[in-house]
Amino acid sequence: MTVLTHAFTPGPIVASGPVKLTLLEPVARFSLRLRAANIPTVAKALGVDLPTTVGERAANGTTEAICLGPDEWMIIAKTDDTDKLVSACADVYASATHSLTEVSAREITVRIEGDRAAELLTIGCPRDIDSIPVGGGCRTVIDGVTVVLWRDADQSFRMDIWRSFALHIIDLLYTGSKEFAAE
Amino acid sequence: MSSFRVSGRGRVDHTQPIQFTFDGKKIKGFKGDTVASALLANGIHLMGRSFKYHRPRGAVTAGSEEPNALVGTRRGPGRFEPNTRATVQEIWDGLQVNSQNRYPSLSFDIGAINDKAYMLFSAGFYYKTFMWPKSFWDKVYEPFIRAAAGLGVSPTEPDPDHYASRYLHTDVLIIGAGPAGLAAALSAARAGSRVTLVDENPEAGGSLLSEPSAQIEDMPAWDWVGKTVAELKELGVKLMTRTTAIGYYHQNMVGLCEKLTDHLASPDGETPRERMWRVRAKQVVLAQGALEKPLVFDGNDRPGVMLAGSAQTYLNRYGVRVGDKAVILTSHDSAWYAAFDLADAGTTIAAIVDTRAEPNADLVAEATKRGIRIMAGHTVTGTEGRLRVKSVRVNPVTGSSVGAPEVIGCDCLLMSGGWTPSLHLFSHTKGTLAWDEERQTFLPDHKAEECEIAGAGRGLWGIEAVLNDGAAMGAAAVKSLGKDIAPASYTVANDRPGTGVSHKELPTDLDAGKARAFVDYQNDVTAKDLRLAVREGMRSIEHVKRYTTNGMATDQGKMSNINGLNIASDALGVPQPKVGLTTFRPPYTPTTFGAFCGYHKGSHFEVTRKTPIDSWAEENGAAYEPVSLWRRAWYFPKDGEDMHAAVDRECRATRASVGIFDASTLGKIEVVGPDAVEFMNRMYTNPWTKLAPGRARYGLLLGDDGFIRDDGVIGRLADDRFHVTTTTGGAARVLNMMEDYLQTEWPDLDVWLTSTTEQWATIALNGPNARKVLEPFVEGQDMSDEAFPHMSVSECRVGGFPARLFRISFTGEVGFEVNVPAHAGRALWEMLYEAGKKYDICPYGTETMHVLRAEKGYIIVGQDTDGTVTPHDAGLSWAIGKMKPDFVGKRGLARPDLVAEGRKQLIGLLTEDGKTKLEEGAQIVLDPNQPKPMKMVGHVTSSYHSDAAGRPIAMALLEDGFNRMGETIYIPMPDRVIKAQVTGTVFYDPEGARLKL
Amino acid sequence: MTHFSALSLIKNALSGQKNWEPQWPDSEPKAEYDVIIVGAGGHGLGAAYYLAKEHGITNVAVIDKGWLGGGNTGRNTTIIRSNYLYDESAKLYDHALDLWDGLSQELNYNVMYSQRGVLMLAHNVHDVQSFQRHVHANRLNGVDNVWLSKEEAKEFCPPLDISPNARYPVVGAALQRRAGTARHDAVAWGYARGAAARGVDIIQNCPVTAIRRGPDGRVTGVETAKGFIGAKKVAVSAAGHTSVVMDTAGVRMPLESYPLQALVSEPIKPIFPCVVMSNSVHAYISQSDKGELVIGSGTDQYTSYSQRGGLPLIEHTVAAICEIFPIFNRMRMLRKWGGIVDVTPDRSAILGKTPVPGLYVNCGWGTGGVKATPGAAHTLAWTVAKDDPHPANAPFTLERFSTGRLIDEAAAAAVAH
Amino acid sequence: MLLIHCPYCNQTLPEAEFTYAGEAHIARPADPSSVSDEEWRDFLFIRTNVKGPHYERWRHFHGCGRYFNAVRDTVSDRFLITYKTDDPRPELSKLLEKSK
Ligand SMILES: Cc1cc2nc3c(=O)[nH]c(=O)nc-3n(C[C@H](O)[C@H](O)[C@H](O)COP(=O)(O)OP(=O)(O)OC[C@H]3O[C@@H](n4cnc5c(N)ncnc54)[C@H](O)[C@@H]3O)c2cc1C
Ligand SMILES: NC(=O)c1ccc[n+]([C@@H]2O[C@H](COP(=O)([O-])OP(=O)(O)OC[C@H]3O[C@@H](n4cnc5c(N)ncnc54)[C@H](O)[C@@H]3O)[C@@H](O)[C@H]2O)c1
Ligand SMILES: Cc1cc2nc3c(=O)[nH]c(=O)nc-3n(C[C@H](O)[C@H](O)[C@H](O)COP(=O)(O)O)c2cc1C
Ligand SMILES: [Zn+2]
Repeated sequence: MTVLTHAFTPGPIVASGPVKLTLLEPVARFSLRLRAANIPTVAKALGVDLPTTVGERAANGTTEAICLGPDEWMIIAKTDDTDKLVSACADVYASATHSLTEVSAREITVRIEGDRAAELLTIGCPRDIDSIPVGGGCRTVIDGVTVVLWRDADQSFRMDIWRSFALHIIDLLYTGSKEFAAE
Repeated sequence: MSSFRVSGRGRVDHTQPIQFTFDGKKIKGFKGDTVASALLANGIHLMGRSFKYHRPRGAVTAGSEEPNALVGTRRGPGRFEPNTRATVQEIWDGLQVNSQNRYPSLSFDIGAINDKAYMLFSAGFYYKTFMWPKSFWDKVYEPFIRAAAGLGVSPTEPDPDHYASRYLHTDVLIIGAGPAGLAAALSAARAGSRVTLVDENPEAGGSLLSEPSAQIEDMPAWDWVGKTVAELKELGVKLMTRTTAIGYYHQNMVGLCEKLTDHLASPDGETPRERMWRVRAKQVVLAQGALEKPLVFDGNDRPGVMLAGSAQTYLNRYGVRVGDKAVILTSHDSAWYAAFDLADAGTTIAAIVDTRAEPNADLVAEATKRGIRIMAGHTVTGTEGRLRVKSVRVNPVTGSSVGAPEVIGCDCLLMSGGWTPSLHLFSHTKGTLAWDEERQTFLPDHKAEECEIAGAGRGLWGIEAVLNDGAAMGAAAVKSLGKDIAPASYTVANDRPGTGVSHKELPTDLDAGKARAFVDYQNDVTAKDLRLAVREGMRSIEHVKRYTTNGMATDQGKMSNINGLNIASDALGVPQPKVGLTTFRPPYTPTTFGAFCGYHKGSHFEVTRKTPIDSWAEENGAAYEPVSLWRRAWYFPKDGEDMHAAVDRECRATRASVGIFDASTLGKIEVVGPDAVEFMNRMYTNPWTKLAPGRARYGLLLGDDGFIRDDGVIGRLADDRFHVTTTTGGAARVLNMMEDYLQTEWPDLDVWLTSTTEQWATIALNGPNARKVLEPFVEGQDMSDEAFPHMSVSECRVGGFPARLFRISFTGEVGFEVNVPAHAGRALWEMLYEAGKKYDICPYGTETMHVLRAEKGYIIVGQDTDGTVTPHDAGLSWAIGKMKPDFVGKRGLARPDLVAEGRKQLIGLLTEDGKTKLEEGAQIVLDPNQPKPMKMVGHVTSSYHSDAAGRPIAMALLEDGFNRMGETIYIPMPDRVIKAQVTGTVFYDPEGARLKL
Repeated sequence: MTHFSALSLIKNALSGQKNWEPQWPDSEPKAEYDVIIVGAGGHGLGAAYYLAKEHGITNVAVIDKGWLGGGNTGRNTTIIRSNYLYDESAKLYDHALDLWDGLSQELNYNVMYSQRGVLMLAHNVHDVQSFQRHVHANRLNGVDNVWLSKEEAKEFCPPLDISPNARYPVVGAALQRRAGTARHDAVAWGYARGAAARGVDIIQNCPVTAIRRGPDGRVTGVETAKGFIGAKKVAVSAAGHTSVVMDTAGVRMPLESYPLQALVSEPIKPIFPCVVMSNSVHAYISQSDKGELVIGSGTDQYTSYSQRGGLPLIEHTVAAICEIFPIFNRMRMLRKWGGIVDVTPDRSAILGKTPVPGLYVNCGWGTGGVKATPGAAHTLAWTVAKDDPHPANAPFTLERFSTGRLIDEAAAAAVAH
Repeated sequence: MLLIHCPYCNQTLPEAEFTYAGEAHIARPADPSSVSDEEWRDFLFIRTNVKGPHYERWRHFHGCGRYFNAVRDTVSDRFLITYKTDDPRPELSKLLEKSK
């Protein structure tokens, strides 16, 4: 068991060894859904590109978008930008219908980095991690739990986990990192 | 050191002595020994007892295919396992080994009495007997049979070890690191592929480890292995030893079990005992090698009777001579080499008995050179010796006639019936086999997966042939991945290729009916048993297997399948390929449960979901109940209260003033888009068009069969935005169902669904003082009854947090449900709790929630309904939008049985004495005096003591219940009959006056 | 047929077991039969046995595409019980249980019916409600089933972990003492032997490729690998393959076929005295007479006829077993296999007449039809002989899927096996 | 564990990310109220349950969330094709041709 609790205080979980685990600060997070025709309008309103290939990402400053499905994106931004984004989208709603739903509090994000970060994911994730390009990501499954995985560098990932599943998954990663350290 | 250890020989480390115990006796071996090799080094052959007859048995093999030498192994408390193969278990200082299936001792076993009655205990005898008298089966016969069966004893303590698992993606997975696998790995790795090479042994080399005299590329075989392993590592090949490929699944998914600590004297505690790998390979190369076949003759199971190739392995790999004086019995060239190696190491070879009239002339010359007596065209018809073979009976055979025997003294008999390619994994894939008449064995035929088979696994004998085949197959594997490499070509000196013939049971001059010629050693299946099975009509090899249990032991037929087939085929008069083999199934070798469990043990068996407020509940002494994957606060006992007392108090406090409840687990779905209302109209039974933004409504969800699936309160936040709630357990199911209809039936609707269950923490406040507690925290919403009446929803701020505030009630009291972002849940809860103290605010759990709602007759889907209940049955006809052209379930509801009279309907029940609380699940009858089977007319779905009603209350589903108001019905219990009256389901405040307080 | 008795056993032992006769002959098809049964599983063979024995109809063939008993009859976890909720089910399964009770003697073949008791574990309030509902309903139906506290459950099954800290703590259990296990193969063999002795032809390795109907719509016989075989009546009892066979008669079925897996451990000395089932944790376990732990898994998510099944499910099943019985963690799996089970929408069987005159069907037993074997066989024989349902199988019609009169045990309890 | 190609993600991924969703091309009647009990039964319950190439639905549950269609051989469990929900039903003979 880790030292982590359901309070999810940001900070390091495993600070040294072949893989480091860190709980990240909360961000603003939105699930965005819309049809292809409206992509340009909404992208403009958000100020970030909306890539159309599942797994691709785009960023503009602190605002990031990842395409999770043919009509679905996860938008991430600074918490302070929440209202701005909501109203920007509301402004174009009439001409470009869509669904923007805030899910900032739904997920917990953990960073996984270090020499064997990619390998650590294999303790629960059946996807070929090598197939996720740096700068890309995907929604996938780890130990039966849906997560969104962002590959920021060869050996650096962010993993978004629904709150009530987060401790279970982070515990698993923690167990794995101990195992790696013992090797 | 005993005389059986050949100093300087083998791959064991002669400088590292190790001591372990066998049945309490101290045994010495070296690092690198297995239990079996160490015992043999000490002259001990007797290692176990067989299953049925308790016959004394020794190791017949030197590998994972061992059927006889099964032992219990122990490493301190909790770390015991039965049925470990002594031929595989590596020794370490302090290892405790015990023999099995014997009492009181291995050398003197009372159970061996069974052996004397073997005439009775023929195949399938138990189907024919133990039937009289009938009552004896359970009490006498079965316990007797059971006690006699089984091998080792079960562990009795929880396992302190932990286990792990990983996924692995690789271009080429090579199974078996013998010459074929090593050569294949070289080809594939040199071509630049991601290669994984696994072997169940502690080191790579396979059969080469038993062939040190071979010269590969002018190098001693062991040097070549060393050099190759180094090059593979250099090339980035993942080489995994002590790793067994246990199963070959769909689309090149292979399960591997890696053993990490069982060979260590003191594991570090962090390292898992075993790790399960789930490998997905683009290509698989099966280089599993071949297994040597025993010969089938009377007495072929005596300790000291062993496979020749295994004796060779004991000598060359472990530096152990398995005896001082050996007789070789073979139908294949390979055993001759074993004889030569042993002879050269100092064992007397009393004779080489070859069943073939004219063995290979070169071999004969070699043997003659060593002065070995050659008995070609002979057979063995029996062995003698109580706990160890001491002589064999050898007879000449001409045609079908067996000549007079000669008895030859010996202390071991080394046999070879030829080799069978290991095609277990190949067969897991449903790849087909073809019979090879020349080799008298099955070879791989049609492939069902992307794989290649290399080496002895496809019937190639001889190191050179195998190496070249491995290299070619490795190249073939990468070729289909778009990589080209010319396979290396190898030359081998001192190679030992060979040929042989295949047999059913060997001929004998004795009464064949009395011969005890074993085919399946562990399960004590003899050739005679197989023939009996055929005689009794078991014409399919599968029947023969099941009737005799041949091949069902822990070696899964590795020793017995082909011999069994040969005999059955002979008995049936049908050639082998027409008879066929039984099905190979995973795992390749028996595999620890722990390895399958991996991390899923204890609290990690399955996730426990907790709400953002759960920690407060824990700090405040909540008792919990599991609800789907969640744990929920059940009740909050105070100073020694039992559940009943706590719940009564919580109910009272809520109705009297205010209660606070964590409803965060409720499923929440955001339905957004221009067609949101149309979608809601189609999904839920209720009409939604007229529901104004800011208002909420109870929604009922059916399946298209017309039965209730879920319910919840749904708020309309804007024209095109709904906040849907579902039951806790239904959340995922409902969203899935909605997506299904949306994506496949109504893709034209402009509406999207997002799960927000975990976005929001939900706090319910209920009771006459609920508003007073809440109001001071609310910004942006007038909380007056007029501005915010019952069934309202508002987006506002509560306690400084953005909130979705509902005014709804699941208790009959004035009620609010505050949704705030999950991370704010606990903070707001504490604020409200603090503020509520002056109103004696009471936290309550799910049990009180259940009581309060039952007092009002509100249903719980899944408790008061069960998947066979319609809205009408549940008294919810009012929730159906009758004017709607369609909704999910509308057509289903119109089916004849769903509109029939007299269906079970949800009603209330009050026990006549006003004191007895009914049991949930209790059955209702109209006539308690009828005989069984009684006509049951319903059952109690919910039952509680109601503080508000001052008596127990219950709800029930009752046939024609709505027409039975006021009637008395009966609930027969084991000890009495309870009378109750049928009532409506609302037990408290029927006018709903309290909602307006 | 040699009657099995102590005497015949000793006599044969003394003569080197050389004089036993085949338990059933391997028959070649005749041109026509009064009744053809498609599928030589326990159900089909049993139906033939009862047709011959109780209805005097002996011009019967049982035809199987493989070896008799090689379908689900040969690959199940052998759990036998009758503590079902609904009257309809309780009646049918209890009818079966009554027949199980004397089956060894009836067949003169030891089917090793072992009344070791089946313990069904409750892990939460919902389980308790549901099991109590069963216990009460069973009692009033005259079916034995009692409620045990967790301590009583532990006493009945000592390897059970009842610690409150378990992920799924045991809170109590329902016990049917009369329930238990049987030697699955022996059931098929015993019925085959009994049927053959009464004149029934057992035709193996002979796939039925089509059911033939005359101009009036009535069945006329079956096409097989060995040619056309005429029949006045045909009963399809082909378990996982029912849809395929029925389709050839133009009858479409409310069935889906899934792989269901099971496994055994290495054999050990007696440690596990009963059968334990846990529906919340998804695990079923008993110990066989030979000593293996026999463990049942679930169905894979997709339909399949491959008799294989995947690894993840097995991993979950084994983890579930070790969760409830942590002492088994170091035991080893010896073999795992799959069968194909046909599942109906309400998880109850279909047993009776079909829209085609002369065609009968027995299917949809899904993951739990072994326990019904004698009952299903007995009532199927009755239905075929009289062209009318037996009272015990009357509710198990095909029509119920149009009327909505389902017998939904699953919806009521989510109980398998 | 199967490997499944998601036509929306255009990737071949492990079965663990997918959920099976029953037979494909069983359209819900446009006006359910007008169909007979038998037709409604067919829609709800009757399945072809073929032994061989089977038209079926899957959902990329832990991925893009889309339902899609597939043809899979229920004997070998091999997929012949997967395709988007609104793609036409592929002709079997062509698929079998291609897989050879
Ligand atoms: C792993 C597993 C565990 C189980 N556990 C239990 C349990 O614990 N308790 C329980 O009660 N039930 C259990 N079951 C279910 C039970 O095994 C079956 O319901 C029961 O065996 C069905 O018997 P049957 O005679 O109808 O079918 P089967 O024994 O399957 O017989 C059907 C026969 O039809 C033949 N056939 C099919 N098509 C054709 C054709 N075209 N032509 C000719 N012949 C054909 C088949 O070859 C087969 O032999 C389990 C099933 C499995 C797979
Ligand atoms: N003299 C003869 O007549 C004769 C007969 C047969 C074989 N042979 C010799 O045997 C050798 C065959 O070479 P090869 O490379 O084909 O086989 P091999 O026996 O040398 O190597 C196979 C390796 O695979 C391992 N293995 C098998 N199944 C496994 C599994 N499921 N998981 C992990 N490991 C597994 C085995 O333990 C072994 O180490 C050749 O040297 C050949 O000459 C000789
Ligand atoms: C109750 C039961 C007990 C079994 N015990 C054993 C066993 O001890 N050894 C064994 O190898 N197989 C055992 N099996 C499995 C069979 O060998 C076989 O796998 C199963 O009947 C399915 O057939 P198949 O694998 O040939 O397809 C058992 C099967 C059942 C149903
Ligand atoms: Zn996808």
